[in-house]
Amino acid sequence: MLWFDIISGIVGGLMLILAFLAINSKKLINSVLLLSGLSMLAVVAFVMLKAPDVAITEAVIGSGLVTSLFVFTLLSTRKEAKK
Amino acid sequence: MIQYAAILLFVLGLYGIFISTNTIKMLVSLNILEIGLNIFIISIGFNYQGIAPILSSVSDTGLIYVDPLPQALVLTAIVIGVGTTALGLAFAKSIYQKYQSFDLNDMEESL
Amino acid sequence: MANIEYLLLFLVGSAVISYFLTRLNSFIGSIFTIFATMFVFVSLAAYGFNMNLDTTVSLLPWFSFSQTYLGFFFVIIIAFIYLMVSFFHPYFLDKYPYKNSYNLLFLLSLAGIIGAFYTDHFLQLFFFFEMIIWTTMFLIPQGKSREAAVSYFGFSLTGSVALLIGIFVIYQNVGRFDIQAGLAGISGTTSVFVFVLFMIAALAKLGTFPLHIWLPLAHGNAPHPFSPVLSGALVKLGAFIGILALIKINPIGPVIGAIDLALGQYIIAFIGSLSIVFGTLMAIKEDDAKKLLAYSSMSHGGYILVAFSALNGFAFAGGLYHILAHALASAGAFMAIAAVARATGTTKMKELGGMIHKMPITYLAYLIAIISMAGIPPMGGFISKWLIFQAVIDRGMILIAVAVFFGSVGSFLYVFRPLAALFLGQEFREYKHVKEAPLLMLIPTFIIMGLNIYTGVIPKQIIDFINNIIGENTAFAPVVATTFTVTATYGTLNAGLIALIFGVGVAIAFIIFILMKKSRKVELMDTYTAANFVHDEHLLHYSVDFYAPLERMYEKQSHWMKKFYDALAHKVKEVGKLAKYLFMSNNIGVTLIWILVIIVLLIGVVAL
Amino acid sequence: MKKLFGLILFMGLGVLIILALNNTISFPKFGSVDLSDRVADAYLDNDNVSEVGSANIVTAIVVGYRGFDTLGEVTVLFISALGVAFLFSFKKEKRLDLKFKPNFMLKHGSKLLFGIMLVVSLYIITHGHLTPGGGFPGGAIIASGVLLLYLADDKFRSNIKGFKVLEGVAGSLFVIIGLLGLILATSFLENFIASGTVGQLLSAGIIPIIYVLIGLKVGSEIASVVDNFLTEEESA
Amino acid sequence: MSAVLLIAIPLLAAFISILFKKYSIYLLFAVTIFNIANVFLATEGIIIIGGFSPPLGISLLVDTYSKIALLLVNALVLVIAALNVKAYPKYGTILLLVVAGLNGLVLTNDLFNFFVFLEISGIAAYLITASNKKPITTFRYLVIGAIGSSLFLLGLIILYSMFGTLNMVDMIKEIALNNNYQELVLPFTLMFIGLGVEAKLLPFNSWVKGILGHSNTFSGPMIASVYASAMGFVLGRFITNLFNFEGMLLTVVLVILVAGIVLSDIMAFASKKSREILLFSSVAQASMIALLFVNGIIIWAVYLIIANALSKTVMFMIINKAQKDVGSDEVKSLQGLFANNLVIGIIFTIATLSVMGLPLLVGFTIKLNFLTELADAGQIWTIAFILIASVVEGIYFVKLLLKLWYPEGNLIKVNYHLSFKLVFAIIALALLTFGVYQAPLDKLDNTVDTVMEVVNNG
Repeated sequence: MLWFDIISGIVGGLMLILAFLAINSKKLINSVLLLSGLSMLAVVAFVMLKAPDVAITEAVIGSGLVTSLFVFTLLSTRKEAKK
Repeated sequence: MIQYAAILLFVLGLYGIFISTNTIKMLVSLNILEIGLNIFIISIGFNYQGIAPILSSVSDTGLIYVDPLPQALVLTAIVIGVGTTALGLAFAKSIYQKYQSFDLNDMEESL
Repeated sequence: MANIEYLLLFLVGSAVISYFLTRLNSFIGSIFTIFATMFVFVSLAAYGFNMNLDTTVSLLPWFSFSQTYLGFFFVIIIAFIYLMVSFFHPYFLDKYPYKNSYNLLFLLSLAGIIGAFYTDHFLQLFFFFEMIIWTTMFLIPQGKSREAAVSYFGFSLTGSVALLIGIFVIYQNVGRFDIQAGLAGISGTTSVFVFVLFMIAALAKLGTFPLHIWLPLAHGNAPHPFSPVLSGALVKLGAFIGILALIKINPIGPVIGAIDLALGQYIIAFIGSLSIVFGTLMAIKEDDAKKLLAYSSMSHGGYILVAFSALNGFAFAGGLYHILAHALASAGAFMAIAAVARATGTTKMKELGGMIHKMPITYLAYLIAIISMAGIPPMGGFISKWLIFQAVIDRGMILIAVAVFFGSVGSFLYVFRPLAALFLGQEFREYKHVKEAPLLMLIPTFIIMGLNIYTGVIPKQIIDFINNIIGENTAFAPVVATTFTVTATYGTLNAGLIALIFGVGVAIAFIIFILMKKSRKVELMDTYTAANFVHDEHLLHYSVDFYAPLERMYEKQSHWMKKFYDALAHKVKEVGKLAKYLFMSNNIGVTLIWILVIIVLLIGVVAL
Repeated sequence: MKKLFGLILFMGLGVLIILALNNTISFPKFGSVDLSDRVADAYLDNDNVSEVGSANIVTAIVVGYRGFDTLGEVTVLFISALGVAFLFSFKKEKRLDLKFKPNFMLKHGSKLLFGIMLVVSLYIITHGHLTPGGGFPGGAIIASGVLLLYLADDKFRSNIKGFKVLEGVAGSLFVIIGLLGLILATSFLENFIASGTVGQLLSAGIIPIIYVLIGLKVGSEIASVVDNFLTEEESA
Repeated sequence: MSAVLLIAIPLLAAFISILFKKYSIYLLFAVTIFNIANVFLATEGIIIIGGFSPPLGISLLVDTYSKIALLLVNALVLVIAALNVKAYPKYGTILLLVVAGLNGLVLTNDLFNFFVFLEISGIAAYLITASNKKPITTFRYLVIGAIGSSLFLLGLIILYSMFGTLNMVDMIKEIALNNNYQELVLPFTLMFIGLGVEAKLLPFNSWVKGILGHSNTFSGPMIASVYASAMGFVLGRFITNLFNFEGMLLTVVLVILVAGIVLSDIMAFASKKSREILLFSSVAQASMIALLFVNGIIIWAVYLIIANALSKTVMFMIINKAQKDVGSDEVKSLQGLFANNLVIGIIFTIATLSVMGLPLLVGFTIKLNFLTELADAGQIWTIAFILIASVVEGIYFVKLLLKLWYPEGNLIKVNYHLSFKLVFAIIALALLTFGVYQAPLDKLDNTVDTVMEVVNNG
């Protein structure tokens, strides 16, 4: 129980830091990547919370697909931004 | 601990939406908010002694499981979140095509 | 068909028919309107005087009616004005943008009026009030100005909303909407509250002092045949509510010892007298004849308020008499001006003159109307004002008496200005081809002329009917009257005798005028001053800048009330803009802050 | 300034919510949840488990007890895919140019990988009622495979029409199975196939069937979303 | 017939319709007509889904209240879609999903299922408002809507962890057993805000201005009447059965709602654009509806929803069509709109007067009746505020009407299709008829005196 609390505290703290950085980062792409990292940490949290189904889904959908959608959006506008 | 972190993630998401004027940032914040919410939902079903709600055989008795219902709800919520995010990104992209920017402050006639 | 319900249905039905007839031909539609109005008036007159109207309800289950002398007094006056005015419709409607709906709305508003005075249920009273408001609200903008309609609607709505709040306060305390029981059932603070609300309604409808802005706007800009209705008939709704508040509710407040009158009534009397003074002062400087008469309506509204707040049999009778007299007088005056306006297209005094040569009958009608309005014998206005004076002096209300006398003197100053400007003086060239009003329009002119004189000469029947109202609603002693006389505290007024003397005087003057007629018609430009030729005919017109010194005196002060309401509207708009900024921001953050505030408020205060 | 102010404000809100939750007696403390007074207790009941026939209780809930939610969820994804397609419907469209040259290995390796992913996803989907996973992750893996193909080849364009058909058919079949439940049994989405033995592949009645449909639908929907994000208006 | 078909059939049709895109709109007509028929045939009570008894599985709840809501929503969607079939033909599939989503919202008896349907209808609404061609406003709507539904989800999860059930009827019973309102303030606040966002209650509704302020003949009536009425019904169900506001929460909610009415009317008063006037008026109406539910005046709230939906459909369609043809929605540039369109003008006037609550129209009956009931409940200050707001409302509507009737300068030309006139005339006639003839309303009165009959029965 103690170990659980310690680890979950670390994970939770890391998540908060990542979230704060994602919100405050200057570059959009960094923000998106930090979100992806946050999502990965969430997967860890889900596993710790004994939710394997959710963890798998979050891993595939949350951190994989959502991130790629964000990236594609940024990519598709990148060259126009250069103009 | 993780439950508090979840709630704080939720309000951090709100904070992110509050301070950002950028559509992508808003959607990132929205995702943070949803992750926080999802963890919170799972956390209300958690038990220190519990195991994941998958039976190895019917005869298993006396085991404590974590609440499976919140997990099912989160499964749904994640997919719904993806739907919203995808649509939001699509709108962000069409805003970009119209105004050449993601920043809502750049758009004079944004009303 | 002496059932109120049938009368209402008849009016609604004929309103619809008149719409289609007017669509076909405005003349036919208007003639139909005359007959419909006449039918209603005759049915009311035939059965109503003896309280013989059938009040049972079979087709409109939501409604219930009862008849009172008080209600009938108002209904018959207003229906009469409607009838008289309807004679004007055939000659005016073609000018209006939505002439088809004119007759429709006219008849519907009459239905509203009949309902309002016959109902015995507060909510129905409100129903009919609102119905009158919105039907007439659509009639007014057919005239000159849309702003006028908005202003009229705004003040009327304020009044009826105040009325409705009052109604609900009564309902909360008494538990029913019955008018008689409701008014009788409240007491103490509640009654003060209701009194205030009802008085707001009354002041707004009557167009008296603090809520008078709409009056000149609406009267001045309404379609010409509608101004008489507005001034002669519709403002009297306010008087009705005023009676309910002042006489029936009559809240017990601190009593002013010297005059033995409750504070509430005294305040209303004071407001009434302010209204008299203001109306008079504003009317004096007004150039538009219709607006001038509107201000005079305002000051007459003040008389009515003073009369009912004096809480005295003579004053009460005087007030009711004044309602009748003023309805006739102002209808007559407005109708005369409408006839002139129809012929010339304007109501501005400086653009008119010499109409007496073209429209002598109209001139006479106007003359008689303003004599009554100014309270000069032998017209109805004299008797009513005489009664009111008696009561005011009897009560010892010095301040108010001063105002009342001031108003009386003041009305001499203003009512003859249109007379002089419109009818007397030199003719304008552009009105050479003007003719007297057509016969159909002269009929009501004659009738009203006759009634104006009748009310001033033979008060007996009217006073008798008023005594019925006194007996029905108050504990005051009835007013003693014989065929030609009325008796009050300080003596007896012999209206017949005065009329006789007056008539003889006029006759002598007329004979002298006929015998010694030596006047010569002079062209407008056929004159010169200080050896200079006159180049601008308008400047010489003697109604222009008539009270220039007076005008200069209160030029600056005159519009402060209007400014106040404009500022109010502006403030409301600013609040709206602020609210838009605070709630409807384009920034999502603002919404988030609101969500946060509410959660914090609730959790912080309640949950923790 | 606004940032600091906002941070304090919203963190305050978070702390307040936490405090309020701690103050709420009925709200169970973290980690010591008692399932006995929750609906979830019944889901873990042996009789119910054998009636539904799914060893993975989460799957039993997602597809069985709360199958209607899942239908709604699929609909959400469907409508957002529809919306994305709607917003990106240009007159002339072309692939988004990713500006890198894929080499031979990548081109063909990715196809191989796609095959493996397809197999994995099929496994995950069909074993949804036994092991963690199921339709959503499985479908998402299919979509990821498609995504891989997109990334590996600049010229690659999938057949959107095919996805549309798959999407429509899978969705319709889902509803039709539900309606069959209404007709053959008593209520919408009710199981009308024998549940079988818990723990076996061919068990749990309609749950695997529905999960396959969900997998296909989710996969095709996400794939079409990806495709839409990777197209842009052709500048003439 | 089972009420579940009201949701399942539109969904099935939606899935099929993407295979036959061209016919989707006709599919929509068929489905809504089928639904309307189905509403009359559907059995009342708890409808089980998946064969699991209520606390376990999801169930639907059918009663008179939800039937009225279903009828209104489906009929309005049918009418609005039919009138827009030429201008906006591509929305068949989305409208099918709207129908499914809103029917689900009204019918469901499960809190999380409600959330799912909230998302379906929400996303459908974002797509509908995409037809405004103002992606920024839609984006804002999306973000605020997502926040709102997240708050709702947070609230319902807290409720679940407290009471261990998601079934609404079950939840209500559990809450009654618990009998500690203090604890419920947090979840109820969150859920109320979540619903308030969608139901456009005042401080949570900043999206409305952008969305309805740029709406067209399709999105305007869809959001302002279809969504507004569905959310009104749903809010009513939540407020009267689940929330049962008490104490401080009640006070705050009342203040929010009354402030919503007054401020929205004042905002409308300050607006110069016709669409803004209409949208602020519908915000005020939404607050009014919620206020009535909070005070337990169910029947008149239901009538108010219906009357508001009908009149707002007409008003938004007329104004938005004019805006489209003229190119501006400033009241100034629409002056004299009705000079050439008498019929449309009369219909618009009737609808406006009904909203203002003037006699002979159904709005008056509703207003007077609910005011009476408020007086019965001792809410004299609420009455005063409502009425003061109604003065402001009256003035801005009259200003608008007069401007639209009386031309200034050039006459503007707007052509309304005959079908518009026909449908609107029927609606206006209904407003007029029920204003005068109230017997059918009284009859309904007896059947909808409780929002959730099942709860009260056992």
